[in-house]
Amino acid sequence: MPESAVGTEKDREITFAQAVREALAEEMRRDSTVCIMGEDVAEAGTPFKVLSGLLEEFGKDRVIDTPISEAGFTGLAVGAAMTGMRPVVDIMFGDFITLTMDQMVNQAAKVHYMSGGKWKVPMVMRTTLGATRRSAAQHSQSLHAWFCHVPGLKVILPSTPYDAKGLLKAAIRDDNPVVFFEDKMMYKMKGNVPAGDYTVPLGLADIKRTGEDISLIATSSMVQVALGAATMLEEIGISAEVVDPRTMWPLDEKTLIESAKKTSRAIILDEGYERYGVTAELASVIATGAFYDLDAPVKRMGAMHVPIPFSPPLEDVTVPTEQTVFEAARKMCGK
Amino acid sequence: MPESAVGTEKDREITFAQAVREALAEEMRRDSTVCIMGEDVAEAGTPFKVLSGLLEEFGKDRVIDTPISEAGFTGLAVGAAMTGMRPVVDIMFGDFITLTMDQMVNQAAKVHYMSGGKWKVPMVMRTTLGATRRSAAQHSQSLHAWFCHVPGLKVILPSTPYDAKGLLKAAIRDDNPVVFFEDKMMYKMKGNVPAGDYTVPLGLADIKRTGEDISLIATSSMVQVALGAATMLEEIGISAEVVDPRTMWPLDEKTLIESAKKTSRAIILDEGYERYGVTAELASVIATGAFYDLDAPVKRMGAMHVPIPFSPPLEDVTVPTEQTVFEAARKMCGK
Amino acid sequence: MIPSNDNPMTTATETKSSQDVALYLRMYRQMVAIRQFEAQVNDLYTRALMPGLAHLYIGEEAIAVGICEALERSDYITSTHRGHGHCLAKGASPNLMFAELLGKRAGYCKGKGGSMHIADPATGNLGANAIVCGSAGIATGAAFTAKHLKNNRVAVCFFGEGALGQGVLYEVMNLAQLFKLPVIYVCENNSYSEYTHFLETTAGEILLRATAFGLDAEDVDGQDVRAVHTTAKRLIDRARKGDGPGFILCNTYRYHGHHVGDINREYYRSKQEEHSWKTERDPILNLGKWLIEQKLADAPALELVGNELEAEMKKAVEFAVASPYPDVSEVNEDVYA
Amino acid sequence: MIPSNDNPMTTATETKSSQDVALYLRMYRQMVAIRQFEAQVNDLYTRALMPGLAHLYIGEEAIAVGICEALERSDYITSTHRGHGHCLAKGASPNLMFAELLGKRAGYCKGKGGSMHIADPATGNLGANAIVCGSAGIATGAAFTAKHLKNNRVAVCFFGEGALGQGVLYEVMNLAQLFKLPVIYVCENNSYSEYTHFLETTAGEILLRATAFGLDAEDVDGQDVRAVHTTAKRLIDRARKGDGPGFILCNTYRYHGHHVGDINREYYRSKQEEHSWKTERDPILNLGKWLIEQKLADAPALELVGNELEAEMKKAVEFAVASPYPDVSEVNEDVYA
Ligand SMILES: Cc1ncc(C[n+]2csc(CCOP(=O)(O)OP(=O)(O)O)c2C)c(N)n1
Ligand SMILES: Cc1ncc(C[n+]2csc(CCOP(=O)(O)OP(=O)(O)O)c2C)c(N)n1
Ligand SMILES: [Mg+2]
Ligand SMILES: [Mg+2]
Repeated sequence: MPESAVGTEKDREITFAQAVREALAEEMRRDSTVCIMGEDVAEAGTPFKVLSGLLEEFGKDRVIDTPISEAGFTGLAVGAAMTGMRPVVDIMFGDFITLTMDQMVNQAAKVHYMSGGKWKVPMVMRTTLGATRRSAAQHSQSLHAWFCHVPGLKVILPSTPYDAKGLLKAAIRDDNPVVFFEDKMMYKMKGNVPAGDYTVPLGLADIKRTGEDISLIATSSMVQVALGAATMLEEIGISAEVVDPRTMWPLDEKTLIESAKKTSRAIILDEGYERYGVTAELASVIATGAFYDLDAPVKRMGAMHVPIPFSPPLEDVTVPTEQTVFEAARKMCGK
Repeated sequence: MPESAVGTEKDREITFAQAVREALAEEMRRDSTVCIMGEDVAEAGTPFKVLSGLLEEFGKDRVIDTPISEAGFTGLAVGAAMTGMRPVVDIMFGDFITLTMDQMVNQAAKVHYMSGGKWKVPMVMRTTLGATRRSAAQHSQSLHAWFCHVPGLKVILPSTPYDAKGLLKAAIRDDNPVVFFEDKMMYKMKGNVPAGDYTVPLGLADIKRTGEDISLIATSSMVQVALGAATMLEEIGISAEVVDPRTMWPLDEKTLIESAKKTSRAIILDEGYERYGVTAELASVIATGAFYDLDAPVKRMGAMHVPIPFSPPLEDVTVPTEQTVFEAARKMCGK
Repeated sequence: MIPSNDNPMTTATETKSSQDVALYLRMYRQMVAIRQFEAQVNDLYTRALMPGLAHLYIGEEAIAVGICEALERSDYITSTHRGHGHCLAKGASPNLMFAELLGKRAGYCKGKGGSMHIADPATGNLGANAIVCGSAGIATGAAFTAKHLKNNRVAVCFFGEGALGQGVLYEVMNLAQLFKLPVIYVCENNSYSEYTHFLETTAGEILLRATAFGLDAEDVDGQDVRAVHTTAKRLIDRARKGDGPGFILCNTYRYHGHHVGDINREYYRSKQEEHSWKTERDPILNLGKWLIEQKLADAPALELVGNELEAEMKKAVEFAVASPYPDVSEVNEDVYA
Repeated sequence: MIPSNDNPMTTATETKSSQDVALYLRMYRQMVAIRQFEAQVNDLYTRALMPGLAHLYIGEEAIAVGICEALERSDYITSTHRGHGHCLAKGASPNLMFAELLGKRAGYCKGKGGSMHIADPATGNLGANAIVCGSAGIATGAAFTAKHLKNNRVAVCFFGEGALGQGVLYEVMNLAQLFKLPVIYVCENNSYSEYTHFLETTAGEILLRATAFGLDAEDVDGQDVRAVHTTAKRLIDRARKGDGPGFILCNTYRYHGHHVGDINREYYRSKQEEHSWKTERDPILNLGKWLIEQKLADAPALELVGNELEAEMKKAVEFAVASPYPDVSEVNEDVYA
C-alpha cells in the first residue's frame, strides 16, 4: 500500500524511494492517463523496489512490464504522449539511456518544435545515476549532461525526498519531455515530506544551507556530500553555502550567480564525468555571471575521467567525497 | 582514382573531402586490416561523395555497404577492432550517433579499461556535424560534446584539409576508439595538403592566426568563421588570435590558456548546442587557467538552444557567423 | 483529402457497387494529386526555389492512397523522409504543404519542419520523420493510446524497406503484439535505400521478420491500389477489433532519384529497369486502364482529373511562393510547450 | 579448461569411441567445476566478502560446457552478466576469476571489471558484458575478423532470452547472414529475465526470429549436455566452413535468484517449479546417471570429481581472498591504450 495513505501528520519522514512512489501514486490517482512502463516495474516494483505496491493499486494496464527494449518502449511512450497519455518511462540504470538517445533526442525533444508547436510530448523518463555500488563501468554512470545539452528536454536532479516528490509531480504535469535522475544511493535516505499534494516548480534552485565564505553548488547526491563538507568546514571557521540547482534545465542561473557573488568563491559538485559535463556548464555560468566578484577560479569536482572501476578502493577515489570537497574548499579559502 | 595519385608537387591544393579520402586510401594501402563500413559507402562513395573511388581500388571486402543499422555495424566494428582489424565506421549524419551511443560508450570506450588493459579497440568513427544546409532538426546537429564527455574515447574536429588528412591518419593508427567529426559544409573547401605520408598528433592545438587583443578559440568550421571575423576586426584595429584545439580529447589546455593569458580576452566558438557543451568546457578551462589575466568573462558562442529549424531565415540565426563573432569581439574589446 | 470536385466517371457497370466505384475514382484522383504535387516539387527544386532537398513519392502513390482510404480521418499515420504522399493521402492541404516545403510561416509547421517533418493533428498525421524507422515507436505509442483510451483508432506506420535494418522496428513489433495494439506496419519496398539495392542489405525473408513476432503479415503488389486497399482494410479492421497488429509488405518502385538531386542513377540501377516499371507497372496508368475497361470512366474524364489537379497544384505553389517567411523572432518559440 | 586430473571412469562400453567417452567425462567434470565455482561465489556473498552482486549460472552448466567443448581454444566467445560458466568452460582459471570477483589486482582485469566483465585474450574470451545483448555486436565483429583474416576461427555469442528484446540483435544477425560470418548466437532461455517470465515479454516464436534472417537455427534441451554439444558441433563446423551463422535456442533454468541477493522468489515463480527442474532436469545428475547406466563411470568416481573440484575451488577462493587490492594509483591506468 502506498505510503501516502499512511497519514497526514506534519513532520512525516519517508524515504526518497517512498517519495518517488508517492508522487507517482498521487498523480496516477489524479489523472488516468498517467501510466508507468519499464522492465520489472510491475510485480517486482523495480529491482530497487521503488514502485512496490503500484501494480496492486493501479493494475497491469497502467503499471506495465516491458521487454528489455529501452529504445522500443521509450519510442512507444513518445507516441503515447503525443496522443493523450502521460507515460512515465522507467530506465533501470542511467547507463542504459545510451539505448534511448535517438528516441529522446531526435524524437521526443524535437516533435514540438518540428511540428511548429502542434504536437506535444508530455512524458517523463525516470532513471538513475551514481557510482560506489560496486557495479562497475556499465552500471555506475551519471550521464545526465547529455540530456542537458539537448534543447526540447528538461532535466531534473532531485537531492531530497521533499524535492523528489514535488519535482516529479511537476514533471508529470509538464507538457514537455522531462528526464528525472534519481541517485541509486539515495533511495533509503529519509526526509520530511508532506503527505498531500504539492509541486516544486522546475527552474528554481534551492539554497540548502546558507553561508558566507564559499558556495558549494551541488547536484543530486552531491548535495549531501556538500552538506557534510560544510559541517566539517564550519569546524575550521569556514562558512559554506550549499546551493542545489535542482533542475539542470531550466537552470536557475540567477540564484547560483548571486550565491557566488556573495561568497566570492565557488566549487561545483556533480557525479557525472567532470570533463565536458555539468560542472563545466555551471562553472562557466558562474565564472561569467560573477566575474567581477570571484576571488578564485571556480573549482570543478566531478567523476574522474575513467570508466568506473569495480574494485572498491579504486571506485572510491573516482567521485568527490566530503573529505575531498572539504580539502578543496579549505585550500580555496586559504586556510 | 584517389587524388593522392595525382602528384607530389609541393603546393598542391585539394578539397577537404579529397584530403579525407586520401588519408583513408593511404592507410588502407599501408595496412590491410583497415576497412571501411557504412551506408552507401561503396558504389555511391557516401552521399557526400567523400569516398568515391575507394571501392574501385580496395574492393568490396574492404569498402563495405551496410544495412541502415548504425548500432549493429558500429558494434560489429568494436568486435572487429578487438580481434585484429582497424575498422573505420561511417555514420552519414552526426545526428545518427544517437543510435550508436550504447556501442560507443558502454562498449568501445570501456573495453580496454574493463579488461584491465587486455583488449584494445582501435577503431575510428567518421561522422559529420554542422547546420545551415536546410536539412532541419534531425540532420543538422553537432553532437560531439557527448563523446567528449566519455572517458575512453578520443574526439577530433579537423578544420582544414591539411589537418583532416593528418589527423585522420593518426586516428586510424591510434589504438583507441576515436571519433572524427567532419563539417558537411567544409567538404568543398580547398587547402594545401602534402601528397605523401604525414600525421598530425592528437592533443596539439594549432594557432591558425596570431593576434594580440583577443583569442577566438574555434572548432571545426567555426575556425573559418573566426578567421573571417578576425579579418573584419583587423580593419577596426583589433588583432585577433585564432586558436583551433583540433582534438577535443585529448585537449591541449596549455595552448588555449597561453593564448587567453596573452590577449586577456577569449571567445569560444563551436557549432554544438551552446548549453552543456563544448563551449562550456573550453570556457571553464580558460576561466580557470587564465583567471588572473582575463579582462572580461570568457564569451561562449554555440548553437542556439533550439532544435535546428528548416526555414532559412530562422536557421541562419541559430549558429555563430562572422558578423556575430565580429560584433561580440568588438564589444568585448570596448570598441 | 483532395476534394473530389466533379465526378469524372461516365458509366458504371452493374457488378460494382456504387460505393466501390466511388472509392476507385477517389483513389484514382488521389494518386494523381500526389503525382502532380510531386511534379511541382521537382519543378521548385529545378527552379532553385526550394531550400534543401526533397524525396519524391512518384511511382509509389498506390500505397499511401490504398491504405489511407481504408482509414478514418481520426486514425493516425506516421510517415518518412519520402512522406508527401502519405500526408496528402491522409488529407493534407497542398497549400500548407508547399508553404512548409518552402519554409514559410503559413506552412504546416510554421516553416520549422520542412519537407521531412510535415505534421498535422487535424488529419491524424503524427509527422513525417527524417530518421529512418524513427516513427515506428511513435506509431506504436499512438496505438497504445488508442487501446488505453478505447477510442477505436488505428495507427499506420509507413516506412521504406531500409528501415528493416533498424533494430527498434523489431522491438516495437514485439511490444505491439504483446499488447495487441491496433497498429499496422507498412513496408514500402522500392528495392533501394538511397543507392543500395535491398538484396545487399536484407537477409532472409522480409515477411517472416514480422510473422516471427506473431504479427499478421501479408505482401501485396504495391502498384495495384485496389489490392493494397483490400489487404489494408482486412488488417485495419482486424486491428481495430482488438486482434492485434499487422504488417503489409508492398512491393513498389520510386521513379525518380533518392532525392531531387539524384539525377545520374546508372551506377546503381539501369534505365531499362526504370523504364519497365514506369511503363508496365504504373499504378495510375494501370488503374486508369482498368477503369476504362470496366467502363467506370473514359479517357477524357481521366485526363480532366490530371488537368484539374495540375492546375490546383500550381495554384498551391503560387500561394506558397507568395507567402512570407516566419519572423526571425519566432526562432525560439515552440521549443517548449 | 579445468585440468582433468585423474581419469575418474572405470569401464567403458565398446559402443562408444574412446574419444566420445573422454568428451563425456570432460564435460561432466567441467559442469561440476562450474557448479562448485558458483557455490563458492554464493558463499562469498553470504559471508559478505564479495563487493557488489553476482549472477549464478547454477542449473545452466550444460550449455556453456556443451558449446565450449565444441570450440577450439583460439575461437572466440562473448558472455553476459551471468558469465562465470562461459568463462570457465572456455578455459578460465578459477584463481584469476575469484581474484577478479573480489576486485583484486591479480584478477583477470586487475580488479577493474569484476564479476560482469571477465575477459581473457588467452582463452578467446572477448568479455562478459553487463549490458543485456551488449556483446552481440562484438561477437559478430570477431567473426568478421575471422572471415577477413581467414584465420579459421568461430565466435560464439551467449545471451539470455531477455536479450531478444534488444533490437541490435536483429541488426547483427542480418549483418552476419549477409556477410556469411562464422558466428553462433546461443540463446539461453531460462524463462526469466530478472523477475519477469519470458512469455510476458516475448511474442511469436523465438526460433523464427533467427530463421527470418536466414540463419540456421535449432532448439535443443539445454539441460542435456550431449545434445547441446551435438547441435553446437554441427552449427560450428558449418560456420567454420563458411556456410554462415547459426542460432541455438537452449531451454534451461537458473536454480538461484536473478542475482545472489534475490532470495524470496515466490512472487514471480513457484518453489514447485524450481524443485522439479532441480530434481528432474539437472544436467549434472542426469549426465551422471547416464554415465553410470552406460558403465562409463561409477558413483564413487563421480563423487570424487565433486570433491576434488570443491577442494580446488576453495583453494582458489583462498588465493583470491589473500591477494591484494590494486594500488589506488592504478585507477587511471588502462583508460587509453
Ligand atoms: C537512422 C538513419 N540512418 C540513415 C539515414 C540516411 N537515409 C535517409 S533515407 C535513407 C534510405 C532509406 O531507404 P528506405 O527506407 O528504403 O526508404 P526510401 O528512401 O527507399 O523510400 C537513408 C539511409 C537516416 N535518415 N536515418
Ligand atoms: C540494456 C539493459 N537493460 C536492462 C538491464 C538490467 N538487467 C540485467 S540482467 C537483466 C535480465 C536479463 O535476462 P536474460 O537475458 O534472460 O538473462 P538471465 O539473467 O536470465 O541469464 C536485466 C533486465 C541491463 N543490464 N541491460
Ligand atoms: Mg527503399
Ligand atoms: Mg533469462
